[in-house]
Amino acid sequence: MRTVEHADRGPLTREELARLVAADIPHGSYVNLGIGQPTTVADYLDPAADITLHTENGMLGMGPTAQGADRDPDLINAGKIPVTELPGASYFHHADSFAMMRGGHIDVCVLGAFQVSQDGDLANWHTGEADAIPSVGGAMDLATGARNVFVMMSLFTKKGEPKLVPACTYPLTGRRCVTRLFTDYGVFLPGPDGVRVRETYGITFADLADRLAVPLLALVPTG
Amino acid sequence: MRTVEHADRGPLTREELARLVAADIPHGSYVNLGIGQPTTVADYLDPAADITLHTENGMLGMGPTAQGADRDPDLINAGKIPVTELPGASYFHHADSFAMMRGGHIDVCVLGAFQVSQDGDLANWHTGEADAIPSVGGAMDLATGARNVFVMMSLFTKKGEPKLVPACTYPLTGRRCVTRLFTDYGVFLPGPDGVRVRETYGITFADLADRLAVPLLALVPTG
Amino acid sequence: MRPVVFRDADEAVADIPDGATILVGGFGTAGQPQELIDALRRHGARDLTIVSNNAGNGDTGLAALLAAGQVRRIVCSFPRQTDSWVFDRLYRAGEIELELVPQGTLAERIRAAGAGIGAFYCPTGVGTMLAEGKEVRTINGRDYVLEYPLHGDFALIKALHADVAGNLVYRKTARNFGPVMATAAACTIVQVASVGDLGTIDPEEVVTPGIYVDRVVPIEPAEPGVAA
Amino acid sequence: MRPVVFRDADEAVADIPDGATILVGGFGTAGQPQELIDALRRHGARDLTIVSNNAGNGDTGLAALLAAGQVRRIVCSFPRQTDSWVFDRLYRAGEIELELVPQGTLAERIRAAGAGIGAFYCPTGVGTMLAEGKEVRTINGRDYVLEYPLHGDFALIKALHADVAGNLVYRKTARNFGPVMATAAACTIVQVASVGDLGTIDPEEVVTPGIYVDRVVPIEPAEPGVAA
Repeated sequence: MRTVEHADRGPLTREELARLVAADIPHGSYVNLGIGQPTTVADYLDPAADITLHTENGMLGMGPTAQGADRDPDLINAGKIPVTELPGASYFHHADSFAMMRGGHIDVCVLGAFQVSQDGDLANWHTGEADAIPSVGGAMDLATGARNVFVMMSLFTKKGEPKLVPACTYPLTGRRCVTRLFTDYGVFLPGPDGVRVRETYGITFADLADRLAVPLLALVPTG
Repeated sequence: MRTVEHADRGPLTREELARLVAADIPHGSYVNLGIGQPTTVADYLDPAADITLHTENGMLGMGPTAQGADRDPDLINAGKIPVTELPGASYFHHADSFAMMRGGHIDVCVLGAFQVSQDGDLANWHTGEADAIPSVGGAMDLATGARNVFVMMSLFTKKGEPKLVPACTYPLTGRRCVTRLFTDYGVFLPGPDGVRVRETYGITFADLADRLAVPLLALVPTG
Repeated sequence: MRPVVFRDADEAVADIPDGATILVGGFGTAGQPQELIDALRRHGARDLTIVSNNAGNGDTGLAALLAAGQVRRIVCSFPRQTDSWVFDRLYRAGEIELELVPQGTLAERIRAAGAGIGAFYCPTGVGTMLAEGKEVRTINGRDYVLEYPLHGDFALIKALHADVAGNLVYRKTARNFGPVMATAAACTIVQVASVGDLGTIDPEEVVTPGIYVDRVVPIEPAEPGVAA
Repeated sequence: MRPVVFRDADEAVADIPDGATILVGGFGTAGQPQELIDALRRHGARDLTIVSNNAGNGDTGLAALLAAGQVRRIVCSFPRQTDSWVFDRLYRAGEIELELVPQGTLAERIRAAGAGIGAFYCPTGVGTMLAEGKEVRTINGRDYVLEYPLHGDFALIKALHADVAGNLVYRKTARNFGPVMATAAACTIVQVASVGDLGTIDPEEVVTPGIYVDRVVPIEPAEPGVAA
């Protein structure tokens, strides 16, 4: 595998990003999609990929968002949005649901982020502002428990500051937990010796290296 | 309440002992009956007392021993004897069953014993002999977890040695856990300052005090 | 003891004293025991500690209890929501204490209380603000923080159906915290859509065995077929 | 991954290597996965560690596995029974190691493995032989011993029915260790009386969610209507 540069196009749209994440989830996986943007990944999962969705409020086999008369206040996802139940679903209580997560049984979770550090620290729950009201929910449990933590975010803030950083300045959600980082400008694999770049979008590897303060490593074919 | 001496009769038979234990269990209790002699207590429970039996292999609402065609290898008690299911029963797995026990939700368990010490230590699982094969089962969990631990045993060994002792010489099952001790010669309440005698059978308080090496205290009416 | 069936939510909560710690079921409004919380508000007990996933939505239920000034402290994972303005105002005014706990740790601490576990080493939150001041131990090369049980004096939960022995079944994701909270309180009070005789729940399908249930209050859902 | 349905118990256990740690369900013979154990005996893997409540009954099942010399070590709560002569002989001859664990601690250690708990403080066994050498801590005036998780490389369990997603229901007290063992092994192999399509188990009634199940082997009970 080598780093692939897609410099002859723009950065990924949010929809393209969700589609890319969806395509990267191995067939047969048990997956938890975080609140917000990660939830949209569900729309792009291949039905043939046999993905089972977990929602940490106590369900496996979650189906699409419920519409109209199918909306049931007793059947919601972690974002408190009414959802549906697929054949083969199961319900369980909160301690069992988080045991499933903490015990390493969920193959992939997809989370949003404020910042990701070069060695995979995740900051996604607290802005750190003095008057902010902290609310953690299941973020730390997901970051710590899932076998693979995929993060999807824009690579830069609206002010143009990188969100892939040498060390997070926002309060941490989990240490060294991000295994794959999906952004509009590229896909990154954090690690102790630097960040591997799997592919770029709308920018070259060299330009990316200029704009980020973290050591970027190109993937080179092995063997 | 004062100590009652029943010296004008013999010691309790095993059946009388079981009947006495049964009568002492408060109405509405959730109860676990240990393997062996304690199991016979079930035969003397007043149906109007609304006692619910727990078996630690995963059931509440256990009914009487199963007979004939009702015997089902999937429905057994902790002694591996086929039993029956009463209306209102429930099944649960082993971790949940022992969480129920350890968490203090079982009101009374009834256990047999090799020895009980004056402050309520229990020895009932291991003879301590060098070639004995140790087998603990749920004995320690029951002794530690139940809110009240009733012990039923003969007060003396076949050689005439007391089984209510200053300190157990057999390996312990639990420390300071026995709340009430039912024997053929009397009912005892172990405690840090000595053993209160609730009643005697076939012996006087004075004669009991002669035969036992533990400090016996008479109950005196209060208030 | 077999649970007592109350006709009235107010009677069921009438002995909750000031200063009590109360586990309150629900994830958002799913599984939230709305009528029991309303009764607690009318009852007026103060200085309460509430353990619940959220800190109230809108102006009803838990939010109304907070607005009435009855809650001194809340232990929860996700207080801040789009409609948590009551909590937000009290928190910013310094009128309510918050202990923030990761959601899975919250559930596991409640379970530990019900299961007689003294404490447990949990990997969640290691190296974060929420682990500050907590004991950390490395076990087999991984770091864990030591977490303690969360007991309640009372639990207020909602289930779908109870039999007269107190066995409970729930409905879909409204199950959430109910089963673990039922195990962890000295007195568990359950509102249900219906109460039936023994035998109305298959023993294989019981989710909460009756041993954990002290009081049952049947409350008909507002819309038949849909839990309120 | 969705579980693989095997037609044959022998194929389902064929990759169990020498030296594996195997969680084996059952309380006595109730819930014991007899056919999977028989297949493991024929397969011949040696130097095994078995985690199970008992150490075999009579000359079949677990007892036969022990008799074949395939088990180096057993972790259990109640090895000695009236019909445990195979274990008794091996133990007295020093040919098998025994780690004796109180039954509830055994179940909780298995649960901890499945739930990602690093260790837990347990009140059971404090002050007894079985706590010797273990760390003791006083929490709120009560003593606890520190207990560690028990993971399996494989779990062999028995359930009543599976759907093709691996969801399981059990039968009466044959449920016992199955649900916790299923969570604690890298590969969980289940023998069931029947396998059905999705939808053959009500989502409210699932006891073991399919996420925990890797292999399913349908094995018809010897007598219809009564699990073998």
